[in-house]
Amino acid sequence: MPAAQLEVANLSAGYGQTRVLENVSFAVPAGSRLAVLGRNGVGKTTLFATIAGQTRLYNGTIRLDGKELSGLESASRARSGLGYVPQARCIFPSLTVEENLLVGLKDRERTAIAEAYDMFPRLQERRRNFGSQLSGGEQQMLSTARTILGKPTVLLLDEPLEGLAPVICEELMAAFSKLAAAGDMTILLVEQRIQSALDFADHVLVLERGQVAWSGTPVELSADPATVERLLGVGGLH
Amino acid sequence: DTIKIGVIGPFSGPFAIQGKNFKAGIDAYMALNGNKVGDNDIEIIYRDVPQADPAQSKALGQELVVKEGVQYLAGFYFTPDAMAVTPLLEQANVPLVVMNAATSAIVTKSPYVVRTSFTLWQTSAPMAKVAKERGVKKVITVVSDYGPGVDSEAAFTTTFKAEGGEIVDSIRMPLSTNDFSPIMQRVKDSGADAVFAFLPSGPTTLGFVKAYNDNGLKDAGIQLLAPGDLTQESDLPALGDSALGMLTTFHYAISHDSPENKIFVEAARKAIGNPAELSFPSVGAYDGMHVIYKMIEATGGEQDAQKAVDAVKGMAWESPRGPVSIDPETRHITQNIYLREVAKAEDGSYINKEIATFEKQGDPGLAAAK
Amino acid sequence: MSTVFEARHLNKSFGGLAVAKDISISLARGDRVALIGPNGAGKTTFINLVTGHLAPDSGTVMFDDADVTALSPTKRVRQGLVRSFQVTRLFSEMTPAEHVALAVLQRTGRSGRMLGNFQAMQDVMAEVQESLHSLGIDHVANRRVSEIAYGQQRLLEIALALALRPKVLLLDEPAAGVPQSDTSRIETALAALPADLAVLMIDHDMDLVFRFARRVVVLAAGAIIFDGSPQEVTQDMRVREAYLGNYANARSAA
Amino acid sequence: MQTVFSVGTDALAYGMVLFVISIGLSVTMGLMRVVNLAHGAFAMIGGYIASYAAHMLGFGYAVAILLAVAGTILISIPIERFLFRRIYGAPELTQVLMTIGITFCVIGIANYVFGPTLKTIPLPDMLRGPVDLGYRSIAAHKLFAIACGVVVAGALWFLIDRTAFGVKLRASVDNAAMAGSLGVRTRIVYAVSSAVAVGLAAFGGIVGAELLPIEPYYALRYMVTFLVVVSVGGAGSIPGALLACLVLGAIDTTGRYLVPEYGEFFFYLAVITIVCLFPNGLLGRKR
Amino acid sequence: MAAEQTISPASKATSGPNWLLRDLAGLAVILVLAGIGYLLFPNNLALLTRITAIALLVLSLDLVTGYCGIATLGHAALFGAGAYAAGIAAAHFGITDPIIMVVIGAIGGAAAGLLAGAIMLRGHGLAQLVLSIAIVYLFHETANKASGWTGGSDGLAGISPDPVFGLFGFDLWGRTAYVFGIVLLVLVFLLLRVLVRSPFGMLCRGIKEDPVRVSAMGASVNATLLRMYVISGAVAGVGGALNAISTQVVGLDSLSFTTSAEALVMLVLGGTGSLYGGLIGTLVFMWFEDFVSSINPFHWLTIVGALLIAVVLFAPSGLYGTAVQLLQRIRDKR
Ligand SMILES: Nc1ncnc2c1ncn2[C@@H]1O[C@H](COP(=O)(O)OP(=O)(O)OP(=O)(O)O)[C@@H](O)[C@H]1O
Ligand SMILES: Nc1ncnc2c1ncn2[C@@H]1O[C@H](COP(=O)(O)OP(=O)(O)OP(=O)(O)O)[C@@H](O)[C@H]1O
Ligand SMILES: [Mg+2]
Ligand SMILES: [Mg+2]
Repeated sequence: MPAAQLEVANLSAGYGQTRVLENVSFAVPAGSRLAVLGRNGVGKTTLFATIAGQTRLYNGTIRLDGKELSGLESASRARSGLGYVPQARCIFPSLTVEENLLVGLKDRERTAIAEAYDMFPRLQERRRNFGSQLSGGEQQMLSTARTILGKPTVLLLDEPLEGLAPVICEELMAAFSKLAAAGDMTILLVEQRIQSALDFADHVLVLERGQVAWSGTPVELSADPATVERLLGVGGLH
Repeated sequence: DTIKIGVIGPFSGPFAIQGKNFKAGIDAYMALNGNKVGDNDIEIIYRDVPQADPAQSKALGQELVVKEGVQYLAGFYFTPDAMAVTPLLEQANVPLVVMNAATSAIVTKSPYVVRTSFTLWQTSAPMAKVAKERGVKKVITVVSDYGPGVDSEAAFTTTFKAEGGEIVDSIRMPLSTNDFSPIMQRVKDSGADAVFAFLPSGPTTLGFVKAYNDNGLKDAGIQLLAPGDLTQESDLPALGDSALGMLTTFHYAISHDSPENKIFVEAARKAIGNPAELSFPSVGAYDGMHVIYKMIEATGGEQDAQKAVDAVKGMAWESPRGPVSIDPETRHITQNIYLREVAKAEDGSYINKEIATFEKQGDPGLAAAK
Repeated sequence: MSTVFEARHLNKSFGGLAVAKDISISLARGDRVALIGPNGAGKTTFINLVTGHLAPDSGTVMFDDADVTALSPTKRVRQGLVRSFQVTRLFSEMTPAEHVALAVLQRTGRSGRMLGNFQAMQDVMAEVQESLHSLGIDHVANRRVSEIAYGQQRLLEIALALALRPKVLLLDEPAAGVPQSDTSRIETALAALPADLAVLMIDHDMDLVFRFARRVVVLAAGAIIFDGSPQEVTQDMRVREAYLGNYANARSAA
Repeated sequence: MQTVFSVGTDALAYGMVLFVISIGLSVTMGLMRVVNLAHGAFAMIGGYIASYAAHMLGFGYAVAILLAVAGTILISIPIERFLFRRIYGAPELTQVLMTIGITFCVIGIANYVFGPTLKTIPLPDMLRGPVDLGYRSIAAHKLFAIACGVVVAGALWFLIDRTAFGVKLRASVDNAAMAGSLGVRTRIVYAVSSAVAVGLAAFGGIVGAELLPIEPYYALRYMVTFLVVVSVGGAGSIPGALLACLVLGAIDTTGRYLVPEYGEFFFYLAVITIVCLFPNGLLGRKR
Repeated sequence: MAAEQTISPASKATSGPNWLLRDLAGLAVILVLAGIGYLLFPNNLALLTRITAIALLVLSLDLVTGYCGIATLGHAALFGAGAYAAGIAAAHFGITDPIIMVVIGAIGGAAAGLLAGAIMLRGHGLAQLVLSIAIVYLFHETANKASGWTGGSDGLAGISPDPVFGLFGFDLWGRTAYVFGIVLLVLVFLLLRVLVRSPFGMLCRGIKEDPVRVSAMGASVNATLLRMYVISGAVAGVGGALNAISTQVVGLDSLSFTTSAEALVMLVLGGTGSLYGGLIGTLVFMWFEDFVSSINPFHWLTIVGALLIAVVLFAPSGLYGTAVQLLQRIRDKR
């Protein structure tokens, strides 16, 4: 097994007095695709936000390429190669589309913005609009594009398909697969549409009440309808 | 026994310098005359009302009387603050010595009020005579739009008209005016020979005088006349050369040439710390203390407001500002009003140089109100 | 069936961008319509125009045979034209119970009462319980909304709209962010709606759309390019290209 | 006609002075979204340092300005580090409480250290006295203030709208957590912006000292003026603040010329009218 | 450990009699404090009465700021309107019965609230703040100009209220005024407790968080806010009238920006959005100010400033808010 690029050990986190995650551990090898699944409110978003440095970590370690992240502010984590696309999109509403992308560039040349426009031509049409004026799907595109522009080595995607048209979803998943396959990126994905997630991932982690309840490959999960029913509340997978 | 005197004034906030002068005058008096009257120790209790706030003033006055047990109330920079306390006096059996608040009517609110400062009628009316004497025919008045400003305007206008002069225009401007250029433009356009102005002492005077110069009124020979608030000594260093030659009428100048004043100024400067901060409220406080000491003497330290006030009616003495007396009828101070010119002293500092005297002026304001 | 709602020739553009081009849609009582289309096609804008949150450049909105184009959003809601929001708009410091109670009180004309307390009003409490229960969020009824998971907030958003007992219900991506396990709750809730209620739903989850809709309207670049049955829509080449992609193939194959 | 020109000139001058003094607040309030009632306090600190440098240390005007701006920024660093940093992103009212507390402290300290008298900053000969414009004369320092206004407006607009720093600042304000996750070092961005704002406050305090003289109560006395100007313009919009200053300066000046006794009325009625017509400020972006 | 189980129920309990109990407890605390004040500081009653009057202003401010989210730096306009209404009734029309004066004050305040509210609701955010400032200055200028009625900057004197019920006169010691004030405060407080818990109060809280959401529920935002403004005006007016009755003079400061700003500071200090916060903020701020300014009348401002900073640093939700959070945390630990 190749050395883990992202390694999370004994992670506990939450909001103020509310503990949400308890003792979560897992490791992700470079270039792999991990799907994190679980029911509503189990703590998927919290897990990603904690790794990205936006939620309080009570204890545990987060290592990226062997480097401990837990003491660092989120900007330093981003500069170490962590990219985060939050569920809430978090577009900068008073910045234009182009300016939103500029923020994501980190220290890259301005011209690199073209990459984002290649990925989502829709954004180029809207480049002078303010973030607050975008449609829901356009915001989702912008959020993803913005993070990818920073060339992260580990990418956390929290429901990146929400609100996107089916065609775009397909294209986007294909694009992610390509990025991961080329070994440029390790991708962690939270997705409600279980089938899409399983098609994409090479490894699956299922959370239940803030803890890791199941872990294995997509094939194993598909083969285990009881677990799927119990942990994900979904009848069967086609 | 210890006799307590409660002093209410603006000791912090935008008018802190006036409160500081109260304290300097009081300290100076006690330094020169001791803190004992007969067997009684005198204790001063200060309470702060930073800006005109009658409710606060009344609450504090009440506290001073009821809780601290003061026998005398004194101070009061603003008229409404003094007015608010007057209803207490009778029941509390406490005299009130006004050390600054300058609206004529205060003394009528209670028989226990004595005032040792001035009124705007008192300081403004003589200026009309000066104007007349100097051959000014047409005057425009510019005053801040609040009680004292209106008083000052009325005093000047009434007197100047009685002297046969003409008021070409009367401008009242908001207290918060910062930029006086448009006002100066009006003055220019009015065709007046002179402008009579009243603004409360403080930061705005600086802008006013500068605007007067910068807009070329000085060069055009339009005289600037004002009561002395505009050239308060503590503002003079900031005004600098631009104020030179300004004419003001007032009851007191730090530079007043008399032995009493020399002693007072020396003591008061010591009390205030920074000599540049000394200005007119200190003399009101100083004489206020003189009146209170007299009252204590007369009552032998007993609490008897009527007796105390009666004792100082008609009292006359030599104040640092010159000869003064308490008018037995109005209980307001009768004093000389001086015409002064802003000049440079030998040591390079700016002073209000007295150049003429109007002797024994009472308060024309009360008469006018009747 | 009678028409309750009709949008006639709506036009709207932002600067140079036309987001509604001569849109006309009518809904009859009991209609279950899905409005789909590419991102940025103008679906949310259409709802905003209809509800009065945006003013159309031209065109009219008819509701119950009356022209409501000039009415404020509030008045339209009171008549029964209710929407949900694509991005949840909830009161983060209040609890789900309070949310629904507020809607119920508003509907029953009691929201301006200055006496009493909704918790003491039996009927309100009963309805709150019932409504939260039916969407499966009654266990968080008394938590602050800021503390509940996003998916639960989406469900609450729907509960709110339903509590207003609309005649026409406009749902903007009700299932976005709701896990697959819970979309069924939304479907159940929708299925339980009064039969004469007209519902127009926007969503990108095609499984949901096809289970729900009896009619599909497709919007692209501000104009209606298709209005017909779910069966027909998967066959329409333009729709497949602009929107459905492989989904249509998968579906036709199935 | 001449009067119109004349009043117009006064209006322009007054508006520009207002602009120079309050623009720093537009940066903190509009861009950093901190309702900074302590803006006047920093302007005042700048004024005091300049006055001290000129009177006591005998420096020239230009040097005094530089010293004062640098000195004020220096003083503001610990304030930013330990106090302001705690209120970035906090509710507005909390910011009001904190910044008013700072203002009270600064007033108290200034009163204690410098005494309650007015302080002046001696102008160089070049800026002293009137300049003849042909149809009237105007104080030279007002012309100077106008020039400063134009330069500051241009420089700020460039910094905020055209540089990467400006984008990062606006992003951090919109959503600090997200900006951080995109690699923006928000703390540094905030610290730098705050220094810029404080520096501008100090600069404005000095340049405007002829009109708004330096004294301990300065910090509160003109707070309302600053607030009004910035908000009417649309907080965070440099052209908006400029426009607001010019418009309000014009209204104030004509009001005081035509009906001085109702000057205040005129001014605040105008403010109400403008705000009702432009609820987000003259050039404010809708949020 | 399971996430769901570790979360305690929100402080807003659904069970019925709980709030009644808490209100009674709150009432008891106020009365006990008032009693202690009377017994312990019999010589400071004037100050305590003043605190009571300002507390009414702060409560009224809390209604619009804490419950509706309208930040205003001009709320003293309503307070002053009440004070002048009561004062003018007494000084010019000879209406000197204190209870009638309070009613007139409330009406005056409500009218001012209607006017101010109608203007305020035209703006949002900062612009709204500026509107409030403009309003208070307009009120101030109007009172200054109408000096025939208001006494202008000299203040409106000549207010001499009759004894309450013809029995209890307003004297030097201020006992009557104090008791009168406390009774008013308690009455208003109870009414407001009912108000903020009512459906109307809940609607206002909703508007504070998202007016668009509220209007999408079919409620009219502006009408609701305007009603609240009128109520708030009446409360502030009662405070103003109390001030006029107890000090027997009304000054321009009662409708000044400074008073407005101080009221806001007191509210935030105590904690917005709960009536207790308003009361605590007023008490602490005014008592502290009086305390330090009598110790050092010259340099007390610095200390008050330091207090405000300290509160933001150590009690960011205001004194009451932070205390509640602390209690909650302790309860959670158990
Ligand atoms: N700001 C917060 N304060 C307190 N508790 C919170 C907060 N945000 C989330 N929680 C709680 O944390 C738990 C996990 O939430 P999280 O958003 O991580 O779930 P999730 O798995 O991403 O759900 P979803 O599928 O709905 O997005 C939930 O029970 C939620 O109530
Ligand atoms: N206020 C505005 N100013 C300018 N453009 C706007 C404004 N509001 C929306 N738009 C643009 O109008 C277009 C239509 O937006 P709308 O939100 O209606 O799309 P949508 O069909 O709902 O898309 P999605 O499925 O992504 O939610 C988008 O391209 C959007 O950027
Ligand atoms: Mg989530
Ligand atoms: Mg949409």
